[in-house]
Amino acid sequence: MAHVSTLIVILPLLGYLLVLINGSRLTERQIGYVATGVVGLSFVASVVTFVLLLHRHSRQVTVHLFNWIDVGTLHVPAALLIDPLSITMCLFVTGISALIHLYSIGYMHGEKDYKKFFLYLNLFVFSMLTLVLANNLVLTFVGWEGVGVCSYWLVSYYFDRDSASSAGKKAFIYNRVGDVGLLLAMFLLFSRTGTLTYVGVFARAGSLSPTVATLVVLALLLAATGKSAQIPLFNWLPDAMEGPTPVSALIHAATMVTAGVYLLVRMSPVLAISSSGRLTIAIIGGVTAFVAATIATSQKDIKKVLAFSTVSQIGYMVLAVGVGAYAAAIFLMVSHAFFKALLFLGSGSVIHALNGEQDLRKMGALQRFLPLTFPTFLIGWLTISGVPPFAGFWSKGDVLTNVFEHNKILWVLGVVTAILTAYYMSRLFVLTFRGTERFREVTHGHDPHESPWVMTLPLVVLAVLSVLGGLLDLPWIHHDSLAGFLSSTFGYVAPLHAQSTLSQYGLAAVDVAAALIGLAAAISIWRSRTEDERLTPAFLEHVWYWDDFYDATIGRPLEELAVFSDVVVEDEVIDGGVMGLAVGISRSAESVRKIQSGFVRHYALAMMLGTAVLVVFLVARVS
Amino acid sequence: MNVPASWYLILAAVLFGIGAFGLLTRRSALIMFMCIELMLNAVNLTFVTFARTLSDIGGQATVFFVMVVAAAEVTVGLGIVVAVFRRRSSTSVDELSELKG
Amino acid sequence: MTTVPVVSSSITIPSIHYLAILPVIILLGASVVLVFATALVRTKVTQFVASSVTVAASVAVLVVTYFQWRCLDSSGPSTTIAHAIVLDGFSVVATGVVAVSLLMATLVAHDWALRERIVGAEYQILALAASAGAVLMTQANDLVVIFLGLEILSLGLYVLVAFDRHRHTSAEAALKYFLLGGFASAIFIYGAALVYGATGSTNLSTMSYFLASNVLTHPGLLYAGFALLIVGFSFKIAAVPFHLWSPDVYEGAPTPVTGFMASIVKVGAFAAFVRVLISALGTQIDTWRPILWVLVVLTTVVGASVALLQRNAKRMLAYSSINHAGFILLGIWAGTTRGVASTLFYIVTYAPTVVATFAVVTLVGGLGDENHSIGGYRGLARRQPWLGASMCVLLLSQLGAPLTSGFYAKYSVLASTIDVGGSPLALIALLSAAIAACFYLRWSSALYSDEPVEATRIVVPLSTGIVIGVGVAMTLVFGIWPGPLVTLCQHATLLFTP
Amino acid sequence: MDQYLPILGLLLLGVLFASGSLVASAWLAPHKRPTDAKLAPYECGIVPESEPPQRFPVRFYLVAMIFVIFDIEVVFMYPFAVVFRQLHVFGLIEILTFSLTVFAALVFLVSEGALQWGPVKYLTPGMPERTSSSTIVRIGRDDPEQAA
Repeated sequence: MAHVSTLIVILPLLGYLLVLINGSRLTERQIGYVATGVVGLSFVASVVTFVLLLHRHSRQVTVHLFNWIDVGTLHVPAALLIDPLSITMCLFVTGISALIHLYSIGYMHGEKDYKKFFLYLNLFVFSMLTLVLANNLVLTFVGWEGVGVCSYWLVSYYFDRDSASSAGKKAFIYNRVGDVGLLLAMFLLFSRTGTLTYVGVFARAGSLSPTVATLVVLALLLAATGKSAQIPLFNWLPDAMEGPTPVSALIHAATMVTAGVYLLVRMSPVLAISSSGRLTIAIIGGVTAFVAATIATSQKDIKKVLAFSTVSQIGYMVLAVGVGAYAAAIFLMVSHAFFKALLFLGSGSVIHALNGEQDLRKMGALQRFLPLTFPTFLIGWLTISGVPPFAGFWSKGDVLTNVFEHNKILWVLGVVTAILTAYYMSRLFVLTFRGTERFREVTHGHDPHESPWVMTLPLVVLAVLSVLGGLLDLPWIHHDSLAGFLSSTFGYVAPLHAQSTLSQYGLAAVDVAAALIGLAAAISIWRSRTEDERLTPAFLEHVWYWDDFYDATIGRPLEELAVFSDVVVEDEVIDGGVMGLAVGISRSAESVRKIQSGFVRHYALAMMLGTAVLVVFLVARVS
Repeated sequence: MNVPASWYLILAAVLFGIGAFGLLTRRSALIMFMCIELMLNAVNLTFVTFARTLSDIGGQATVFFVMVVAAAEVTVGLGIVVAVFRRRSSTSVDELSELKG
Repeated sequence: MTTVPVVSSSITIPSIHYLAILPVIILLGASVVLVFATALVRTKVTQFVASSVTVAASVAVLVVTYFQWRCLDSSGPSTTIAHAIVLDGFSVVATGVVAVSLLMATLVAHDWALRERIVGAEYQILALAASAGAVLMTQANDLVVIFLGLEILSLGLYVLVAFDRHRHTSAEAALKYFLLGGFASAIFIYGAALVYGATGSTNLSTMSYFLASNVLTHPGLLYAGFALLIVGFSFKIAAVPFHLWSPDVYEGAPTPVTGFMASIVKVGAFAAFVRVLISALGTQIDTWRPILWVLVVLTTVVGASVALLQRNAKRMLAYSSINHAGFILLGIWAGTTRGVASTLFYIVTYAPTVVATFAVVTLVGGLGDENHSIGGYRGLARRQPWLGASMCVLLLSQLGAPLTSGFYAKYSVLASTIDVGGSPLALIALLSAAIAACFYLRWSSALYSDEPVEATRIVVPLSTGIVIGVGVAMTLVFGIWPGPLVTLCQHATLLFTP
Repeated sequence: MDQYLPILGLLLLGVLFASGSLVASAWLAPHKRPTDAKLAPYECGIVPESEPPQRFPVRFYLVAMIFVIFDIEVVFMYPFAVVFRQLHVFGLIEILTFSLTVFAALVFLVSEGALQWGPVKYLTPGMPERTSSSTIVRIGRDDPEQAA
C-alpha cells in the first residue's frame, strides 16, 4: 500500500521529468500521451490504494518517505497521510485531471508552447496531490504554493497578451495574501502544539484555548478565501479565465480552487473548537455564493459566467463547512468537479468551434452544429441548476438541508442563490445553443464543426458522472456512502437533530421549486433577446465595483507609497545609507589591506603582535 | 651542583624569544630558517626540562619527534629556497613581495 | 646531574586498534607505493596511474570509514595506541570529508596536470601524504600527535604550493607559507610544551581529567601554553590577525592545490582545534571564550570587508574562506554539543563546495593558470550555461543563500551561538555575511552579464566536470534536504568523547 | 609566575624592537629611492640585460638536505636499539616498515639523480623522455623507445 500510494504522487512528477528531459525528442502527440498516461496511471494507483484502504481495519495510514526538516524541535517528515478524505480527493483529482489532459491533447493542438503546457499541467497535478496527501501542514504548504505557481504560469500562458500576464499576476498576488493566512495558522499551531503533522495537531487540539483556535480558524479562512476565491479575495478567479480553457476547467473549477475547502475540512477538529470561527466561515461562504451568483447573471463572456458560478458554488461548500457539514461539502466538491469541468470543457468546445470567440452575444443556435457538445452541456446545465435526479440536486440539497438546521437566514440566502444559479445558467445555455445564429461573423460564414474525439470523450464521461454522481451520497443511505466513509476523518460533526422525513421532503421540494423558477424565468426572458441593460446592470457587470474599490483603497495609496519609496526612501535614505556604509567599509578595508604588504616580515610581526596580545591578556587574567 | 629547573625553562624561553626576534628582524630566508630551528630547539629544551621535573618519559620521547619534524622542515625549506633562488639569485625575503593586497 | 632511567624493566606494547588507524595507513601506504613506483619504473608513472592509485586510496578510506562507523555503532568510541588516537564519530566523519576532498581535488588536479603537461606522480604522492596528516589530526588525542599531523599536512602542502614552476609567484607563496608556517608550528609546539609542564601530560584525555580534578593555583603556565596553542591553530585556519599568509598563498599556489588546501586544512585544523578546546580544555571555557570572541569578530569582518576590494578570483576566495573560518569558529565558541555538530556540518558541506569552486576557477584560469581576474567571469553563464550556473550555485552556497548547503550551515552555527547567549556575536557575524554577500553577488551577476566579451570557450574535461557536478549536487541536496546530514553530524558528536 | 616574566619581557622586547626598527626605518631612511641609473653597475655603456650570475651551489644544498633528513631519521634507531629485545617481533616489523619508508625516499632520490655528481642536468618539464641517459642511449642505438 505504501508503494502504491507513493506512486500516486510520483507518477505525475515522473511524467514532468520525462517531458522535461526528453521533450525535444518527442512529437507533440507523444508528449500529450505521456503526460496523460502518467496521470491516468496515477488514477489507477489511487483506485488501488482506495480498494486496499477499504479492506483495512484502520483507515488512517501514514506513509513515511524521508525526514525532511529536523531543526530543533521542528520535525517535518515528508510523509503521506492516506485516509478516506485524502483518498477521495485523490480519486477525483487524478480522474478529472486525466480526462482534462486527454481533452487538452485536442484543444491545445498546434499551440506554440505545447510542451510547456503539459509540463505545467503535470507539475500542477503533482503539486495538487502533494497538497492533498501531505501528512503535515508544511508539506501541504509546499503543494499549496506549487499549485499556486502552476496556476500563475498557466493563467499567463499566453503571456504575450497583456491581459493574460496581468491576470496571472493578479491571481498570484491575491493568492499570496491568502498564503499569509496559512503561514500564520502554521506558526500559531506550532507554537501551541509543537507539531505540524495533522495527526499530532488533532491529538493536541483539545488543549488549544478557544481564542487561539478562533485565530487559527480565521487564519485558515484567510488562506481558503485566497485559494478558493471567496470574499474578500475572490476577484482573481474571473480574470484567471485568460488561461486556456482546459486550465480553467482543471485548476480554476475542479481542483485547485477547492483546495481551500479541503484545507478547512482537513482541519475540522480545530474548527470544532471555535464556534465563532465556524460562523464566520458560514457567513463568508453564504455571502460569496450570493454575491457571485448575482454577478454571474450579468456577464457577457461565457467563461466569466462559469467563473463566477464556480465562486458561487465554492461559496456553498464553504457555507457547508461553516455549519459543520463536512461530508456535504466534500460531496458538493466532487459533484461540482464533475459538472463544472463538464461545463468548462463544453464551453471550451464551443469556443474551439467558434475560433476562440467567448462573447455570448455572438453565439446562439449552436445546438444543430455540435451534436455531442450540446447534449452533454445540457446535462451539465440541468445538473448545476439542481434539477433532479442529477448530481447537483443531491449535493446542493444536502448542503441546504444542513444549513437549514443551523441558520435559517443563511438558508434563505442559499435558496435565493439557487434560484439565481438556475437563472444565469439557463441564460448561458439559451444564449449559446438556442435563439438565432449570431456567429457567422466570427466563423467567416462557415458552419461551426464538432471537436475531435479526444475532446468529446471527456465530455461524455463527465456527463455520465454528472448524471450518476448523486449515487455517491443519497440522503437515505448516508451511513453506507460517501458520508459514512468520510465520517472517521472528521473529529467532530455538528449534531444532527433528527429531522422528520416530511421536512426533508419539504426542503427538497423548495430546492426543486427554486431550480424551476430560475429556469423558467431565464428561458422566458432570454429566448427572445440577447442584451438588456435593465437585466444586466452595470453594477453587477462590473463585479459590484469590487476591483475599483480595491484600487481606490489599497492600490492607489500603495502606489503612491511606492513612488514615495522609490524617489525618497530608495534613492536618498537607502542608497545613501548603503553607499555611505559601503564607502566606509571600503575605506576601512583599504587600511586593513595595507597590512597585507607582501612582506613576510610584516606578516610575522602581525602574528607576533597577536600572540603577544593574547599572552598578555591571559596572564593579566591570572593576576 | 643542582641547577633549578626554572633556569632551564628561562633559558629555553630566552632561546625561543631570540628565535622569534631573529625571525622578525632578519631578511635572509636561510637565517630565518635557523631562527625557526632555534625556536624548535628551545621547545625541546622545555620538554626535556618538564619531563625531568615531572619524572615522565613522555616529554623526552616528544623531543625525538620534534627533532625529526625540524629536520624535515629544514629539508623542505631549503628546497623551496633553492627554487626561489634559481629565479631571483637572492635569498632576501624582502624581495618577495609580488603577492600582496 | 643524575642520569634519568630510560630503560624500564619491561615495556608493555600498547594495543593497537588497526581499524582506527587504517585510513592513515592506506593514505601513507599509497603514497609510499607511488614513491617506489616513480623510482623503480623506468618510464615515468603516468598521470592516469598516479591519479587512479590516489582515487582508489581515497575510496578505500571512505569504505573504511563506513566500517569504522559500524564499529562505533556496535562498540562505541574508543582510544588506541596508549590513548594517542581516538576513534569516535567526529573523527570518522571528518576522515570521510578528508577522503572526499582528496578524491575531488585529485580529479581536478589530474586534468590540470594534463593541461600543464606535468609529468610524474609527485603531486599525488604529496597530496596523499598531506591527507594522511589531515586524517591524523582529526583522530589525534594527543598534542604531539596533533603536531605530527599538522606537520605532515603542512610539509606536503608547502611543496604543493611551490609546484608550479612556470610562475614565480608559486615559489614566493611557498616560501612565505613555509616561513610563517614554521613559525606557527614552533609557537604551537611551545604551547604544547608549556601545557605539558602545567598538566603533566600531552594527552588530551589525561589533561581534561587533570584539569577537572585539580584546581591550579598558578594557572599562568597553562594559560600561556594554550594561548600559544590557539595561535598555532588560528594560523592554520587563517583567523585574523594570523591570516596574512592565506591570500598570498591562495593566489600563488596552483589553483587545484588551492582548492585542496582550502578544504583539507580546514577539516584537519578545525577537527583538532575542536578536540583541544572542547574535550581537553572544556573546563577552561570561560578563559578561551573571550579570545575566540575577538577572533570571530575580527575574522568574519576583516575577511568579508577586505574581500570586497579584491579583483583576483583566488584572492577573493581566500578572503571569503577567512570569513568562513570565522563562522566555523562560532560553533566552537558556543562550546556546546550543538555547536560542535554545527561546526562539523559546516565543515562537511564547505569542503566539497570549495573544492568544486576552485575546480571552476582552475578551468577559467586557462593554460598557465594565470587568468584569474573577476573580469574573466563576465558572461560565463551566457556562453556556457552549465558551467556558469554551477559556479553561481557554488558562490550562492558560500554566500549562504537558502536552498544551498551554505544556508543551513550558517543557520546552524548562528543558532548554536544564540543558544548560549551569543546574540551580539551572531549579529556581527551576520553583518559580515551581509558584507560578504556583496562580492558573491557581484561575482554571480558578472557570470550572467550580457556584455559581449571576447572569450574562448572553456573545455570542461571529464573528471573536472564530474567534480563540479558532484560539488553542485551535494550543495543542492544538502541545501534542500539537510536532514540526514544534520542527524549524522549530531550523532557524530554524541559519540564524541571528551 | 615570576619565572615566566622573562618570556613576556622578551616577547614584548622583540615586538617593540621589530616594530620600532620598521617604524624607525620608515621615518629615518631617505625617502628618495635610488634611481635605476644609480643602481646600474656601470654609469655608462651597455645596459645589462640580466643580473650577473651569483655563485649558488645548488648541489651543495641538495646534498645537505638529503644528509640532514637521513641523519635525523636514524635518531629513531637508538631508542629501538635499546629496547628491541622487549619489543619482540612487533618491534622488528615496525622498524622494518619505518626503514622501508625511508628507503623509498632514498630510492626516489637515486632515481631522480640527486646523488649523482657531475654536471647539473636540468629536467625539462614536459619532455619526460629527454633525460641525459635516454639522450645518450638514443645516439648509440636506433630505437629510443626500447631504451626508454
